Amino acid sequence: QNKPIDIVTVVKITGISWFNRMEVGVKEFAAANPGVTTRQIGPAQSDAAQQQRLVEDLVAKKVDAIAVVSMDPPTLEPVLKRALDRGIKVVTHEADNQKNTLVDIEAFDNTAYGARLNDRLAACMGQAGKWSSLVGSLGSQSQVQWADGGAANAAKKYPKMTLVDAKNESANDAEKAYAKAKEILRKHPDIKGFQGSSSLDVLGIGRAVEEAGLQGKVCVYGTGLPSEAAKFLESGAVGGIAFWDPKDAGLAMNKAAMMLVQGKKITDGMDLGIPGYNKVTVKKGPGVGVIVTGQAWVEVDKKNYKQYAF
Amino acid sequence: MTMKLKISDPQLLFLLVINVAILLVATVFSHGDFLDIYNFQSMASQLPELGLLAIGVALAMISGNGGIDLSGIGLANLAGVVAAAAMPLLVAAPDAAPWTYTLGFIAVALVTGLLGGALNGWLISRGNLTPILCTLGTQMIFTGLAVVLTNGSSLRISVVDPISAIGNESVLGVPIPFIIFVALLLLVGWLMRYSLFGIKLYLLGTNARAARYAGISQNRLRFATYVISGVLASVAGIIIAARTASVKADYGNSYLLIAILIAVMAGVRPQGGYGRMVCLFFSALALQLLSSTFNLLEISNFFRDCAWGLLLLCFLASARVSWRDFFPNSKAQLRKS
Amino acid sequence: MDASTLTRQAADASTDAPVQRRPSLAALLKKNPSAFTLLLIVLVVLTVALINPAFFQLAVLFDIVRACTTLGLFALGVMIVLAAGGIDVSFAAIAALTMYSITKVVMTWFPETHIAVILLAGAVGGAGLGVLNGLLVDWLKAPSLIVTIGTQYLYRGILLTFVGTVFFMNIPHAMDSFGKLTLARHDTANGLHAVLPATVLVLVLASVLTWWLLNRTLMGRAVYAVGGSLAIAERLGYKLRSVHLFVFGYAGFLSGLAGIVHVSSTRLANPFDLVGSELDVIAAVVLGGARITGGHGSVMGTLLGVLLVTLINNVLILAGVPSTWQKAIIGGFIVLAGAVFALRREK
Amino acid sequence: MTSQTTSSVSAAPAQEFLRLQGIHKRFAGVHALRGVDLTIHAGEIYHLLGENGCGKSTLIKIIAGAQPPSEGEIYIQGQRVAELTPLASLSLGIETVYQDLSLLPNMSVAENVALSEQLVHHQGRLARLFDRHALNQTAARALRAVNLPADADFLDTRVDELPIATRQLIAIARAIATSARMVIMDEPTTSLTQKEVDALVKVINGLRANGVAVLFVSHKLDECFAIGGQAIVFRDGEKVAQGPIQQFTKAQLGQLMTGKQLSQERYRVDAQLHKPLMEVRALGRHGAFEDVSFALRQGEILGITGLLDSGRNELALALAGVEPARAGQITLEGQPLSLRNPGDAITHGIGYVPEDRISEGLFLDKSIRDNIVTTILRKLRGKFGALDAAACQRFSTDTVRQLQIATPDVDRPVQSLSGGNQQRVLIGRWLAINPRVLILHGPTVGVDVGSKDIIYRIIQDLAQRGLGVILISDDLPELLQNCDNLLLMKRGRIVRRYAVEGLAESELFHDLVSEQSQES
Ligand SMILES: Nc1ncnc2c1ncn2[C@@H]1O[C@H](COP(=O)(O)OP(=O)(O)OP(=O)(O)O)[C@@H](O)[C@H]1O
Ligand SMILES: Nc1ncnc2c1ncn2[C@@H]1O[C@H](COP(=O)(O)OP(=O)(O)OP(=O)(O)O)[C@@H](O)[C@H]1O
Ligand SMILES: [Mg+2]
Ligand SMILES: [Mg+2]
Repeated sequence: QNKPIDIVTVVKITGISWFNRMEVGVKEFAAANPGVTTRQIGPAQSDAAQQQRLVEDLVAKKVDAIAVVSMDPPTLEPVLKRALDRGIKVVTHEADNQKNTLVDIEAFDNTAYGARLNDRLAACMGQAGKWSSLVGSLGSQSQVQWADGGAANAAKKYPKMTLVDAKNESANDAEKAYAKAKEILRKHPDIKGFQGSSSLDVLGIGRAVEEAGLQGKVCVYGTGLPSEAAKFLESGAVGGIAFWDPKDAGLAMNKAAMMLVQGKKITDGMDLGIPGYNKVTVKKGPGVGVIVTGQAWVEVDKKNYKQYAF
Repeated sequence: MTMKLKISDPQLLFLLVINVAILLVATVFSHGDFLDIYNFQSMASQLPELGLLAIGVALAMISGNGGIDLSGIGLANLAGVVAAAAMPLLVAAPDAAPWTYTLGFIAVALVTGLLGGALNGWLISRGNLTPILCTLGTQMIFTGLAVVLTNGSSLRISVVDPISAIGNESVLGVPIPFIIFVALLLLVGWLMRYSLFGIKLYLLGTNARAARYAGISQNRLRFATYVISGVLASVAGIIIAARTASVKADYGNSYLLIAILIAVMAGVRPQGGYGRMVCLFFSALALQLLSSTFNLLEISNFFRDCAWGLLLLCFLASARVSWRDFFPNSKAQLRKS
Repeated sequence: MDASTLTRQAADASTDAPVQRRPSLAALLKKNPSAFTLLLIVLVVLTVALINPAFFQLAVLFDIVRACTTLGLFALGVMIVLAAGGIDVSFAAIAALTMYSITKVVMTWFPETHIAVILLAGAVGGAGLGVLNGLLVDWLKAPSLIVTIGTQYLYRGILLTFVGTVFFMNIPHAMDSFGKLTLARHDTANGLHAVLPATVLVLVLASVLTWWLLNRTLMGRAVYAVGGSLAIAERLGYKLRSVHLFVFGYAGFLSGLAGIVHVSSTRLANPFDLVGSELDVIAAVVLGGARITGGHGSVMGTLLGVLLVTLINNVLILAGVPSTWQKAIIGGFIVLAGAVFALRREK
Repeated sequence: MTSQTTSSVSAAPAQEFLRLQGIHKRFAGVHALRGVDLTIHAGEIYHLLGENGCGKSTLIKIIAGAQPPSEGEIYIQGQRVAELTPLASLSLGIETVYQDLSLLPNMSVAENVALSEQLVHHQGRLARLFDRHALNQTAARALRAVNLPADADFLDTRVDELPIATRQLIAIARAIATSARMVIMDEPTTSLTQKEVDALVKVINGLRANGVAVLFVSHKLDECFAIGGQAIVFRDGEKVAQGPIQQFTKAQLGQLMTGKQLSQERYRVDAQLHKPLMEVRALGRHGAFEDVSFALRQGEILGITGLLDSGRNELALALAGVEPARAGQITLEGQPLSLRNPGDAITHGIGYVPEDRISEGLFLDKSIRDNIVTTILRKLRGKFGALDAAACQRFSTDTVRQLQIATPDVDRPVQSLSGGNQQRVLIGRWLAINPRVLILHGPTVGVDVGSKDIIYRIIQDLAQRGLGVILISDDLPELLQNCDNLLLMKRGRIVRRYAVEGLAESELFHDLVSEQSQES
């Protein structure tokens, strides 16, 4: 009982702004909860295999709880199963299809999020015209869900919008996103909108749009971080972005992990005491655990992005 | 004679020293936590994927003429994806026929690896393509086809007992993937040392022209080399599929360079003609030990890259400093890349 | 003995052996490996234009030339290393380390630095790391592939462990405006701007400089001599260390420049960028006629190889290839190009 | 070109140019030079004579700065040189034609010949402009001096596109391209024809007249006698004799070099030719050789000779299956053969010992054993298809004993052997297949007298055992000493057939260099 609870958060890739922000939450959690030690680790390359190896080593080390932001949920199943078998508590994030987890924290419903981005795009485009979408990689489950959610939304609600050359891979590289956006602009000079998925997509698309002098004529919406997208929000090349605060997600994951270690349960409608997770919905997941969904998404545009300093 | 050679092999000596050193450091700094049986099992089951790919790279390098196989991980994933996509069509109810499913899965994956390797081999031996260019292209083709088959996302496989056992169970405490790896390593080691194939491959890598004059058929050997490499890749693919219960087009995209790193650190000569499987084993083991040690000691993963780089350079430096006088020829041999 | 017969015989010998002295197409291609690359480029252009006539517009040309810049700078460096009989896979790590460190330093302490100084700093920093490669290759007497795999891990590890991992959206003003500087501007019929950025000039200047170094200086000749045979060059009095330091230093120099150009044109400094593109660059250089075994390679061929690879990467959407198929198609094309190239080597 | 200033020296009493004192060279385990003292005077010709492996090339590499001596002092023009680098050596006017030619295959003829001049002129500093005009001029001059064409086309040709003889001349051209004070030639004549050798002799005499010292290495003693000058004889890394070469007889030199008596006798005695073995009818490959027909009997040694580019190399390659013939027929004991690759030839018991043992024959860093058993791996298979290690060991040890290869054990890399021993390893490899026909292509190129003797005895013994031997060579005494019959090739055709018994070397030589081109 004297031994502190040891919670390790494993992220997709270490060092980038997004997960640095998450680390703020992870550290804050330890500071706020004596008797809990937390830390965050992640692979040096964005490769599901490297993440799998990290988790493997943690299982060997037998920490109390592992909180994972899965690069690719299915690839982690067996190792998480071993973790559970060894009595390690497992919490996941961005993995509503993960079976071997006790609690999966979702900031929101992915399809709804994609649809919501698409609604904003449609409003900007005047609900008509050609649009296209980008994803960081076709292998990224949530990003593909957002793009598909957007496509389904447009197909249902906006008959005058046509999706062209959908789901171009940007390889999580702003330069590639830029090149793809350019090429799409050449092929469809009359394109009206882009929906980005990786947080780097809007940066690349924004630059392409800006360079072509199309600010205000072509609408760009997507996931992004305020600090990163600021330049393009200011210039009008990017109309708006959406995100959820990784810090809060980090807090939520660690909170859930602590509760699991302490033998507590998360119930429907519960308040985790974290913004966006004040009234969570809990439903049964595909496996042994539950999916806890918050309402943590944040939408910003030129006017209000400054409120978020990350 | 064999014993004398073994001890005097500078690469092997260096690798053994490194492995022992890492083990000692890890044990001391982790206050003994490192010496946990589960930890060793965990490392032993992580090693095979990379190890098998590194064998493929090593074989291609040994064959000479700028041989290298960059397509290993691409083919491994493709083999898994093809098997995962094909098996549901062949076996309707995997749970009812777990063994049929598993054996079918393995067979389809192996055949895919065989065909992929044969494509490489054919292009390089008959088509005369530069290996680095050819396997870079086929690596993209393999990964690309896997993307086409899966739309890029990962595909779960039916987790029937036998297949899950391949990835996750142990026999007498030794993880099955490790057993497979060691068995294949021994097999390849045996092939290289005692079989006609291996001996001819070394000769071919040493001097292709002389090999031709001596009636050694380069085309057939090169073809066989890449086929073996392809099959080994598909075994890696099976292990990956079994260990992750899924298949994915771009799993292990960071393995490409690491596999080459393992091979060169094992002393495989990039210009052909030399390379030992024992060294390959210890080279892979050293990287795994280092990596797990760093995770255990909570050292940044970026620093691990630094350490790998330094380790490789130290390896080269050690060969330069202390053994130079005893191996006057190694200088000339090591030179050109 | 009569010397005239000997002359004739020797002359016979010299003309007989390379049988293809006739001015045939085959002979032309044999003498000029880059002609193959050009042929492939023309084929791609024609094919894509056939599928989508929209391909033929100035704007597309601008885009492609622009996309060539960083790749081209890397490729020139790799080519010169290949010509000297080595291989370098650390150039992208060098570029990443220099561009990120310099951006960080400039942002933190000297935000008003002139772009010329920044470019210079990039060049010097890159050259320094390259020279370290050269020293290691020279001192360790090991294949440069192995050495540069080591330094690649080392440089990238240093960057991400000690320098930083978070990318800068706000880059120094000078770099930002350098990235926006345009050489030519073209407005398409439907009101889109297409610009040819000034960063392209860096590639042009680097190409001219590389060509001049290779063809007009003793060092250039020494590079090919060492690439032809290291042992022979050494015994003919070429200083291997100078050549090693030069080729790796020069490759580093170009990488450093490429890093700064990359930051300027993407207008953000991401330490995770660039690394991972090594093999594509090597593929481009080999498609440009350089050989992995050393001693061959030209500036013109390399630029054509870069153009070819960029072209393939940038026309798939125009050609209507669905995104899931793009990787496989690019791979197929590399194999195809490799096969065409292999035909050249056969008699 | 040789300079004007030095030419005046030749009239005066010869000046000392180079002096070596107590030079030792040790490689790991080999003491290659043991205290060599040597003085080289300007305007004098020296012949460095000795068996394979006695240290000739090592000495040359030390003078050229390519390798440092382990011990000893070097004086050039009376000045002690502490560290002689290749560049320093070149700057002092020492030019070398290396045994391996040391040409850069990927560079043009002009660059190979004349780039060194600019390098030396700038003292090796590479940050200098390169002068293509001067390069071409210097190269053209030097090429003309060795009777090679000097047109722009030839200057631009890449060296690896040229035949070996032309390359050897280019290497010589490089050595005389600049105003050298001393020219070293390490076996410069191995692939030259008699005519080219004669031209070279003129060049050497020209050099001497200009006060240049020439150090000449050759295993062909006749050449040395023709050139004249000082003979320096080495044995096992030591200088054992020096003096005007005319004062020695061939036999004396041979004895000095080997320490034993050598015969000049014909090796071929008591030939017993049996039934027909191989028949070649109208064999041809366009552009290489045409309409070649001959028959070989069991126990026969058939020589084939001709100048370079006479098609004898291509014929040899066709018989070995390396570059198959396109027309005609080969029958072995009445069975028609199709030889599409060397494997086919091996299957039918045709062995081929290639000309260039380093690049075409040996696997230098592999063991002697691996080099010997290469062709019979299949036969040495034991359990599970693995190689039977014990059998390999036994077989290769037997071969080493039979062929008197000087090595303590068969595990050593073959590169640790000297030239003559390496050649025997190669012959051993081909004897392993129990050949019915053995083709030997230049089996004694670059091999010293002692090794030659052993190799000739082996050849005789093979014929005695009923093999058909084809000996392709341009060493006329070798052919005359060993063969029963001889074919002379020119321009891809057989122009004359000889029965060797009683054939005079002068007659053969006359036919070889005459313009006659139809079989008579
Ligand atoms: N590169 C090398 N590395 C190590 N040892 C070598 C090397 N070259 C030669 N040796 C050793 O030096 C010994 C001396 O060889 P040497 O050249 O004197 O033989 P040799 O009797 O003169 O041969 P031959 O009769 O053919 O002229 C060899 O037996 C070999 O063991
Ligand atoms: N780099 C080396 N390492 C070890 N031994 C060497 C080396 N180079 C030469 N030797 C050995 O030194 C001795 C002298 O060799 P060297 O090449 O000088 O002989 P050589 O007289 O030129 O013979 P040849 O007539 O065959 O050219 C031989 O035993 C040779 O094997
Ligand atoms: Mg001897
Ligand atoms: Mg010699």
